[in-house]
Amino acid sequence: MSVLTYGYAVWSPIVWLVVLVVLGLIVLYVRSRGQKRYKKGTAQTDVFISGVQVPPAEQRHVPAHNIYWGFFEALQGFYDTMMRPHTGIINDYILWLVAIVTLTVVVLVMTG
Amino acid sequence: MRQIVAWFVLITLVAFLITSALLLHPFGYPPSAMDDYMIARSQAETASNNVVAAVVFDYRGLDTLGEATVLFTAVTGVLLLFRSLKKREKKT
Amino acid sequence: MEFLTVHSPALVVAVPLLAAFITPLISRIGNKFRDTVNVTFLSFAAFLMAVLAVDIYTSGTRIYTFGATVPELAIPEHYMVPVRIIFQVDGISIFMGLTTTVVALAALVYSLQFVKDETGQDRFYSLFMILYVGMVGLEFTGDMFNMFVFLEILSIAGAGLASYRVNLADAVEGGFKYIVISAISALLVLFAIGILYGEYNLLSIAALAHNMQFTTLDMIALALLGIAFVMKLAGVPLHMWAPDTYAVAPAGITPMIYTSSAASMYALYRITFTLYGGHFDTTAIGWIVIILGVLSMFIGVMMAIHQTDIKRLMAYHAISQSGYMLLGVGVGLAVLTDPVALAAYGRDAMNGGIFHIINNALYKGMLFLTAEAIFFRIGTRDLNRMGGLGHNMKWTTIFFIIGALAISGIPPFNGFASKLLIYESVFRFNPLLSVIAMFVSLVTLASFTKVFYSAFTGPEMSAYKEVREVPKSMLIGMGVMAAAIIFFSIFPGLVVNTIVAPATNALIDQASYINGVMGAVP
Amino acid sequence: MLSKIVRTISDQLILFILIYGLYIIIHGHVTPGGGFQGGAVIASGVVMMIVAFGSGEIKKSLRERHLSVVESSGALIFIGMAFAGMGTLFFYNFLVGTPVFGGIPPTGPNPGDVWTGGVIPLMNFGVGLKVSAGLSAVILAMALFSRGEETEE
Amino acid sequence: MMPYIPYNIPFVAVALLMGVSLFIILFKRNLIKIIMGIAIMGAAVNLFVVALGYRAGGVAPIYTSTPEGAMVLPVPQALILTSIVIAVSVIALMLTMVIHTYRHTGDIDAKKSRLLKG
Repeated sequence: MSVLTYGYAVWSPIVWLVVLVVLGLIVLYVRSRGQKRYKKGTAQTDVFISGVQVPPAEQRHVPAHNIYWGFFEALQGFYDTMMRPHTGIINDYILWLVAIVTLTVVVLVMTG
Repeated sequence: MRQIVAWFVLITLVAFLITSALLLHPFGYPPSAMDDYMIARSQAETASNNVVAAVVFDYRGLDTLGEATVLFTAVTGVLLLFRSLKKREKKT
Repeated sequence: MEFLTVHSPALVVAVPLLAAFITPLISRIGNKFRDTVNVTFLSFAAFLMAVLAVDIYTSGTRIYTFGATVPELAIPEHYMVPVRIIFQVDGISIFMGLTTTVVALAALVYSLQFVKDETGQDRFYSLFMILYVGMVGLEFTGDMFNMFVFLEILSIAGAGLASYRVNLADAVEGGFKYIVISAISALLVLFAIGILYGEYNLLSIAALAHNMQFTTLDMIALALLGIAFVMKLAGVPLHMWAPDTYAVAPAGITPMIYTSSAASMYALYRITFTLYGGHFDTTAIGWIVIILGVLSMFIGVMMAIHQTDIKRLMAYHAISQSGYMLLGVGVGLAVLTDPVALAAYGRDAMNGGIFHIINNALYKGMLFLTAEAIFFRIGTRDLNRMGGLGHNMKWTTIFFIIGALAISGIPPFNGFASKLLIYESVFRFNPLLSVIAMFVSLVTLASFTKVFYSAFTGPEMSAYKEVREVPKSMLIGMGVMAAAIIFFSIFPGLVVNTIVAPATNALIDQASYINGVMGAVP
Repeated sequence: MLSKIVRTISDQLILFILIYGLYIIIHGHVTPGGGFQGGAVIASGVVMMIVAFGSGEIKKSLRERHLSVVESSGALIFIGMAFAGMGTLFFYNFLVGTPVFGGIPPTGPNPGDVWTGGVIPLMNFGVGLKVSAGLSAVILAMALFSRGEETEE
Repeated sequence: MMPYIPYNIPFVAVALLMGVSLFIILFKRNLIKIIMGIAIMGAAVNLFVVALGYRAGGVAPIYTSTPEGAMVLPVPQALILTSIVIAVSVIALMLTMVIHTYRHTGDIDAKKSRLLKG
């Protein structure tokens, strides 16, 4: 009942959850065998950027437009071409609608 | 650029619409499988001399209910958009 | 009970309409009374929907002829064509109806406290009920012109609600764009209906499909109908209105407007499968739908990851998720006339696409609700000015995590189940499409990681120190959807076999839909 | 607020406009017309009054709140007629043959009789109430808003 | 009996009206003009539907003291009655939103009064 069977395979979330739990237990076990000399609140846990003055926590939060900066830099041309149709003018929306309608009419009348 | 595309699309679509207009049944001689029933039976079934009224309120009554709902919706929407926002302004 | 079972198709539409009509009358009595009445009426409509669903899954398609003497009497005695308006409720219709009802209940409960301090509440609730009526009617009707009327109803109600916050300029602009594109696409639909009427002098979908000749006129009508509905469901490149409207609509309305796009998608499937199915080679239409779906997936998600307005980002994700549904069902449409391929993978692809509709309505609706919860508390949709909200809005954070994992197709959530069906079956059809779908899922996860990081994680911002958790009814509204998502995640097999497979069969099996009405005719 | 002549004439004319609209509504099932058309005629009369007297004057006697209440009542009459048919089916014309508007006209051309039509005259009445109130409310709200006043909650 | 009208002139007129309305909607940036274009398009569609129902030499489908003879089809008239009221409602709501847009941005140009893009 929980198993989703289709043409060529089977998907069972219960099995997945069981495997997940087992893996979690293994990870916990490995972690418990870890280094014991680690202590919170000491210099061990401070941020260290090669001696540079570390800003307070609030400035360390990266704002959204800086996330994936390299991705957007690499795809600059793509996004320039993407932004050109997104003018936000209602006439352009209607132009797209009419253009696609015309295209579909041509295609269907030719093929059908 | 936009102008050229728009003109091209416009002319093509209108051309296809005119084609469809020419392909339709000759004006004045429509097929009438469904309407003949209403013209013939409306007086007996709905007791109404006005066949259009019979269609509007009996045969296709749900359309009229939807139409009344559309009008109700539009009036409600207009009054909603013209409402006074005093309560909110006092709040903030 | 018998009475309710017989009349449930009509009552599901009529009861919320009654609530919408009496709301202006009872608003004098008090807000609490009005809220109670509205919730009661919608719950009663949901109960009727459940009754109807049970009846349909046990005893097949239901036909309700308005104004006749017997519900099944679609065609008058001694006559050959239907003359009255018909509600023809089969598997896909009731599937969409259940989706709509779940979303509407959650959204209404959520809205109770969201609009508590606003003016114009009674009109808000009237329009809410009318929006629900429009969706359900569009999904149940078996009559072309009636479909147009309900399309207009949901468009006007949605536009009026989208610009509910008239004190914000962008809200008015979003509503205006929505109603303009709705009006124009509805007029195109009416033009196509006129062409069909002039050709066959019929309006019932089943009768039209029975007499369909596939002439050039029919092709023109099909293009007008199909693309108008694609506009309404915001498929690229006709998607530009969606971010504008979804982003400005108040909470509880954005999921409803999104579900109305899903209803338009149902209308598109009804047109392509039932009205134009049968002996006609649907490969061209199928490929058009597939191309639209792939474009919607890719461009939608690439635009989404670029946004910094949280609701615009989610709106672009809504577009890209619609692409999955179009892709899955488009594959089924392309192989509709090839029984071998249909049995091999077409049916599974359609199962995936249709299963994705309800999954997406649930988790996308919940994500919209969480975004509105943030807006409700901190008064901005700009991700750049958010941060550290997880400290104070724990439940909202949990709901957001569930929704984000589900929409990115992370096992074991329901998004993964439907996407798995789509991947594997589409791979058999054309591997490239499947690869694109997986890439889109990856970018979806990336963009929701961005939202989660910039909104919820990080240190507690000094500006948002006193931000509290949202009120209880909003939490309940989100919790309903979260519970549904978890249920769907744990029991995908049950859901697919119970409600999705009948929907797929209803779409594929055109003959039974026609015989439901034209059965008596030789 | 237009000149005294206009106000006097429209004051006299509104009566005939209302009567004409009512006539169209009540004879909707016998002659051309019906609820929507008659309601539009009545609303046009209200528009004439607004133009002649100014929305401020009209506001004293006619409030959007009351208009929307009237509109809801009209819609309720309409949908109530539809519900009343549920003894058989939704929207069933259950009054045909009964003493109330139940007379069945002879088939073919005939002089016509108001006392026919079943539920159609009642639905016409409800729709006429609804349309007249609704359109008047829209016009009044627009006129008031363009004068800088907002409709009361 | 009326003579046969060649080339379906009314339907061609409908197509041309659609072209006019689409021209207005595509090329005019003024929001009010866009609404006018939508109104013209609605009129075109209504004309189309009602012209579909015309029967040559037919009389109005009302039996009250009407002459004998064929009647025009009643259903298209009912349909356009519905669609006219729908058009009125849509236009009322659109005009309301344009009024609010003007209040907010001081402009009714689709390009200058635009806030949402990208």
